[in-house]
Amino acid sequence: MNILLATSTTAMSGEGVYNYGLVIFLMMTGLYLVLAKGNMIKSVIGLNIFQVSVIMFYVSMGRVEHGTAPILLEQDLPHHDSEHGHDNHDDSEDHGLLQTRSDVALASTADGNHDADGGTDSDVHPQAHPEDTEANSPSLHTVDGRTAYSNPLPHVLMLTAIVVGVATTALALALVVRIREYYETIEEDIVDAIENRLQKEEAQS
Amino acid sequence: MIEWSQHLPVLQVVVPLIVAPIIVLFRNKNIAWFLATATAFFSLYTSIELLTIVQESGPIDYAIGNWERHVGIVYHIDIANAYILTIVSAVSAFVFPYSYHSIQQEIPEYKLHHFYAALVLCLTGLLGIAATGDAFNVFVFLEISSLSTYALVAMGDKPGKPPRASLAAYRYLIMGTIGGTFILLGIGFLYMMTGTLNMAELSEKLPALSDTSTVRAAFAFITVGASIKLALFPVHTWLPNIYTHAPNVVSAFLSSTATKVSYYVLLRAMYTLFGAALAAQALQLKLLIGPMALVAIFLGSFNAIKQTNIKKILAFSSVAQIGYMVLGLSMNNLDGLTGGLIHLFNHALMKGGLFMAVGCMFYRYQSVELSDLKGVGRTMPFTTFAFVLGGLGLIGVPLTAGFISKWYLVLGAFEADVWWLAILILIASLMAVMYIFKVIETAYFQEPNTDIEVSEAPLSMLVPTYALVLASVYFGIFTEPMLGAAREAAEMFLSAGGM
Amino acid sequence: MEILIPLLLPLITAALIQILGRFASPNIRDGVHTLMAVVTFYFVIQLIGPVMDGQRPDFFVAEMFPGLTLSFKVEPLGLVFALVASGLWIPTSVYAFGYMRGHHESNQTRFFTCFALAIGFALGVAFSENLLTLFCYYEALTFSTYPLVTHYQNAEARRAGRIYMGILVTTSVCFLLVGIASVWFLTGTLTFTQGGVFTGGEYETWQIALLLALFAFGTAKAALFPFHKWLPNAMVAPTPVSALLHAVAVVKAGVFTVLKVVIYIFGLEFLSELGANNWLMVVAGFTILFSSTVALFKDNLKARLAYSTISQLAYIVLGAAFATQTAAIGAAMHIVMHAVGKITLFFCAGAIYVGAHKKYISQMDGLGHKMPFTMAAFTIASFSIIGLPPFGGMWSKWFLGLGALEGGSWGFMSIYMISSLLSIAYLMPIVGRAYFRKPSEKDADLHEAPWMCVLPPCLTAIGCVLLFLFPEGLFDLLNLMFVEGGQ
Amino acid sequence: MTFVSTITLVFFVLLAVVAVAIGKMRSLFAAVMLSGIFSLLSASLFVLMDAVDVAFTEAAVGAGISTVLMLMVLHLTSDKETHSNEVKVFPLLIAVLCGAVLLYATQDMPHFGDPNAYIHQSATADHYLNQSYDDSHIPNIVTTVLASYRGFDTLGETTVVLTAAVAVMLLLGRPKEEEHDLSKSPDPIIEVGAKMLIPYILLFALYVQFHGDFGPGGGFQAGVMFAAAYILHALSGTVRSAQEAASENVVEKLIPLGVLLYAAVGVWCVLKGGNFLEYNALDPEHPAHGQHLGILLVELGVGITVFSAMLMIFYKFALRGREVR
Repeated sequence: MNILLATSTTAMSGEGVYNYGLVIFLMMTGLYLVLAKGNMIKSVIGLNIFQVSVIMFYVSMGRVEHGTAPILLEQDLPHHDSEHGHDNHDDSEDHGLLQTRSDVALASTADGNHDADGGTDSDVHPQAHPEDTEANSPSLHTVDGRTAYSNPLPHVLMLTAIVVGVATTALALALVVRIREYYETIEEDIVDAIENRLQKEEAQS
Repeated sequence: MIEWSQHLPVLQVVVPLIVAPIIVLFRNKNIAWFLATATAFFSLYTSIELLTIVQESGPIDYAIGNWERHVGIVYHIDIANAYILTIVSAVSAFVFPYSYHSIQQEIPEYKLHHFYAALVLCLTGLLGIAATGDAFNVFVFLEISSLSTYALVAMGDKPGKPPRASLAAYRYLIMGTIGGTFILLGIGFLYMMTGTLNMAELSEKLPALSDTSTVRAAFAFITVGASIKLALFPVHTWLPNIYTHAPNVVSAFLSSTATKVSYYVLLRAMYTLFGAALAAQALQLKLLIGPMALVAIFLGSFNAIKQTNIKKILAFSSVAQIGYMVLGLSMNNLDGLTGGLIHLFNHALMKGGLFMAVGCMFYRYQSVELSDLKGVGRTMPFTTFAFVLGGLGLIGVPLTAGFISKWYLVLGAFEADVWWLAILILIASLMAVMYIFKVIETAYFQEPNTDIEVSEAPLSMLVPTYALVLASVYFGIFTEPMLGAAREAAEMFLSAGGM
Repeated sequence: MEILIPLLLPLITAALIQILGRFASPNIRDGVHTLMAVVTFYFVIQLIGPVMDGQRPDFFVAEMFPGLTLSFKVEPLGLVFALVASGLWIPTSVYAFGYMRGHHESNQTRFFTCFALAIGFALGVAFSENLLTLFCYYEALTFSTYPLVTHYQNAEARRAGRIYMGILVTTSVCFLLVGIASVWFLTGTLTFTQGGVFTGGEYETWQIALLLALFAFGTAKAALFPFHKWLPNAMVAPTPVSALLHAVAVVKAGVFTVLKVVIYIFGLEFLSELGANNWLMVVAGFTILFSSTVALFKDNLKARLAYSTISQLAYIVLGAAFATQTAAIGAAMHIVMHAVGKITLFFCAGAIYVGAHKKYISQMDGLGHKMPFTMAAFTIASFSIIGLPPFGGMWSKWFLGLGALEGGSWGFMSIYMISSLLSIAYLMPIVGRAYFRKPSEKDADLHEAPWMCVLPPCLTAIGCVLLFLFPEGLFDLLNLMFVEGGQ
Repeated sequence: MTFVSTITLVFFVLLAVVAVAIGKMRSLFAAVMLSGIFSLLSASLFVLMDAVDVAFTEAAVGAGISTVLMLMVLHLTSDKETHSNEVKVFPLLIAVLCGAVLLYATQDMPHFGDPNAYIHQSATADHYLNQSYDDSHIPNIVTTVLASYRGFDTLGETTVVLTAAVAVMLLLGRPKEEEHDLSKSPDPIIEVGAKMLIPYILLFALYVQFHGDFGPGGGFQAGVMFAAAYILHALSGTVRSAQEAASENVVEKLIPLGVLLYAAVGVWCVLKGGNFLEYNALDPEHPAHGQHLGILLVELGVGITVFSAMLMIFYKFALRGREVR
């Protein structure tokens, strides 16, 4: 598989897109289960799988290699040193596409500083304190001595998506219950057959 | 002290959002009805106010939480949003008062307040989609409106009869969720490539990324997702059953609001997000959906002619009318797009009025089968006349709103240099003559069933019906307010992509 | 403003009829109807003075599209049509009461309401300032007459209604509207302009010919072959409808539209220079001969009159097709002459039906003795239609003939002549039967229809004579067609 | 390939296997159970990908609530799928087409975990990572983004929950006298076991509700856990017994109250002269305190609505019973 081969690119540019490939497989499975239109419960499960794989896709995109959950660690709170993410753009120099984006990031960070703490030390070297890093297994969560947090936004979005998912599931199941109460089946094709028969009868009468 | 008018954009959405839980809290059908109606009128007031402000002094930005646009969610109201908001709230302002008698007959009393809560939630969702300037926020409100729609539709089940409304709702839920998830996926792709969810920022950043496969795929997913919600051929299959089996109020409400908002989403995607970025692909796509729209028009009209259930006739007619709207979009010129946009409004008035008239018939006959409605023109002259007026609009008779849309679509076809398209559009409106006259002939040319005594529908139903139907005539003559907005919106989409 | 009164009065009448129909006796309802007809006619007459003085009263209602308005303007041709429609409304309203009551028709209120509406819309067509307004009223006229055609609400009426709507709406939507949109697209204006709107542009002959075809066939109310079938079918309607609408208002709205478009949209000179009008002459000529011939073989009196109407309408279209001033004046005059003549014939046909319950010509032996007034009126009107002096029909045929020589050829002149002969052939036998054959035994106790059915045809028959004697006013008015009117 | 990504891969393979198995499974009970497992596996995967909040929620909702609901529906109907498992061409075609587009989309995607990806470099991410603590003094960035930056989304999300509850009440609601309790007479062992668990769940839920500022959790997760405690109570006893603890009337009132609390905070901000949901306005002297207060309140609102809505949905399913036709 091509996608898997992409893994061999440099560590800094991530681990390829292989897990998107896997997400895609899950999505396809889910979509097939929904559309195959067999048993209604299975369709709902398929819908769930489909939605969860989209959630997985979002979460994947939010991940940063060697990163940690987006909950600020003690050493990153302002009373230690607040500005860690600043020279992110240094890393991106080998990545032509991103140049503009980093600049934007830099500019807006600078703006942000003025608003917030006024003269916070934006030039302080973002070195993590040794004792903290030890505690938080540096090999996993730090890049160039700074804590790498995964992006919180996809997580937030997906919290919403999960809620939407369970709401949809509940509704779908409620409808299934109503359908079952009359047709006494939850197989789509049997329901269709009953419907055809009923409609023929109605047309005759 | 507080400048409320400054908060209008968010009030537009938040007021119904607050009213819905209050309705649940009160658990009283009359209070529920009153609150819902009052909300609808407040929405109408807000949207008209917004429309005037936007027309006079340009787009309004409202930062919720007062965060910058890349941090928080920003409401961006421009002429297109305001226009759609006006359509949605105007229709609700007519449908909600109408619902009082109509729905009491159709669903048990202890569910009424929940019904109104769901109705107001649906309104909230639709308004939210139309007002927001944040891509993900669209998805959230899309789901609010969708979920409430599923429940509202399922309320059309008749006790002891097959739960066809539930079945239709279930199938719509499956399709709608796939559509919604596609949109979510598309938004995800866009976010992945740009790092932002703000539509204005997206439209600034996307042009530079237009040749990436991810952005193109995002375009595809959002278009397909919006098309499912819009019920564009060939993903229209859910619509006829939904409109047929839903309670009459719900059919009237959905047919004139939900598809309009989906159309707006499609427009935003095609013009604002991808307009400049993917001009070429967008053009190709427009070429692709053009034929689909045509097929929708003819297939919908043809199926409408075949039906014997008035609601189904109207439902298939909706498929066709959606085709007109999309056809206008696919022409990609000012007249065509204006035609598509103004048809949103006109169709909302006409189809809303028609479904309400049918609701009046149902109120007395307990059926919408043509065979049961013989001679309804004599037993319910006012209702039937309202139907005729609305039907004339659907056909596109001059001096009704429908004519305005057709006129622009025909001009759009000329402008796009496809004169035969103009002819096809007009031939299709003849098919509308056929299905409308099918109803008219049954209503007037067949002897009423003498064994049931039937009188006119109550005034509380007739007045809103006539208000909508007459509005469709009024706006066929004094077109300026809405046509001006539609034209401005079309110009905006075509020039700057809209942000 | 003065233009608005006659436009609104019929609509107000319709509303009054609805109200009175519910809350007052039929006598009051019908009395008000006639009164309103008279008042409307009065206000239309009031417009003659200003127009003769070179004024062109106008009124603006609304701007439907940017640069495209719903507005009205009185000009000579429209005024003539309006005079015909509103003038003949008076006798027809009287006649209709007699007829409808004589038949104990149901739904009279609806009938009269739609009737008044139709007149109002016909006036709208007459006074339209631009093609868009005209189209709106043209369609409104179609829809308001549908309930009249299908008045009996039986299977036959439904069938006729389908054909009526089918042909009129299809053509107007598929051809007329496309034509109008094309004109707008090509020239950016739809206003009726002296000399046409195409001046200054470069157009191919075939383009203009095609456009003319869209208009000529699009106005199926003009009943040009092959879109004439609706007219005979519409005869299932009660006779007053046939009389006023399908001999006067509706069909004349059709030919009026063709005439107006030829004169004020294409422009006579523009058309004749390009030669884009030639094909229309052929089609109109063919329609004349064809329908006259068909009329010969119709035994049903109303059907025969219907086919006669088709051929007479084609006279007018042919006159327009010549694209000369003389022919145009002739065509406009024929609108008046034929209207007065044909309405008389229909009145008589209806009176015969009411009085004698006869529909077929073969049953009408000796009717002239039993129904002397009716048949006298019928005879006079027949002569007028044929074009004999001293009746009005002569003048219009005269001008049409001159126009044919001017703009067409001897060939088309001869079509007029042959057709006149044919009209003798299909009208005179009726007169002949009525006077020169003995009534059958069964008809011994036949007598005239009620006075309300007999008086109107007599009046209109007198009108035929008066129009022969005093044509100058009409002629003067029509001459102003080609004069730029100032305020 | 790092250790983490290897494990990730393994999880993905497991997920794929489970997904396919669900498709193949004839027994619906097994399929539902597998779908619960699918959710649990994905929750673990989310943890691996540093999305702890998402993982928490997915575990509670996907593996918990959804599964319970599905089991209840299964209880009402047969648990065998009757139709055959033959592959259907058209759905397959659509799925493959969709997959193809998705694969195409991956071509230009930033790589998985790439810290230079657009989203990590954007001004948005930058603000969230570097400014959020200054804005609200809350270390859990997810909480700040959820409740403040994108608070309006969350208001919408809460409304979605309200909508679902209203919808289910509409769909399955019945007059009191026609409701049938689905549950059987309780098994004493389960009953006792479950009852012992409930206090701890409640306690933990409380912790999650108010600890969302510092660790994973928040109103949503807490709400689900509260509901789970009651649902456990109902499952181990009878629904009626659970209703004694949380009566339907009260629960129905709580659903809108949560949303209203949330919206009221927004309106309060307006009254204080700010924009809608601008918590800074709550305490103009110390904007961060205002933020903190606002976030606390809206999280509470979310918690209330989610708890009561989930419980109500459960009640409605449970009381629908088998209808005698």
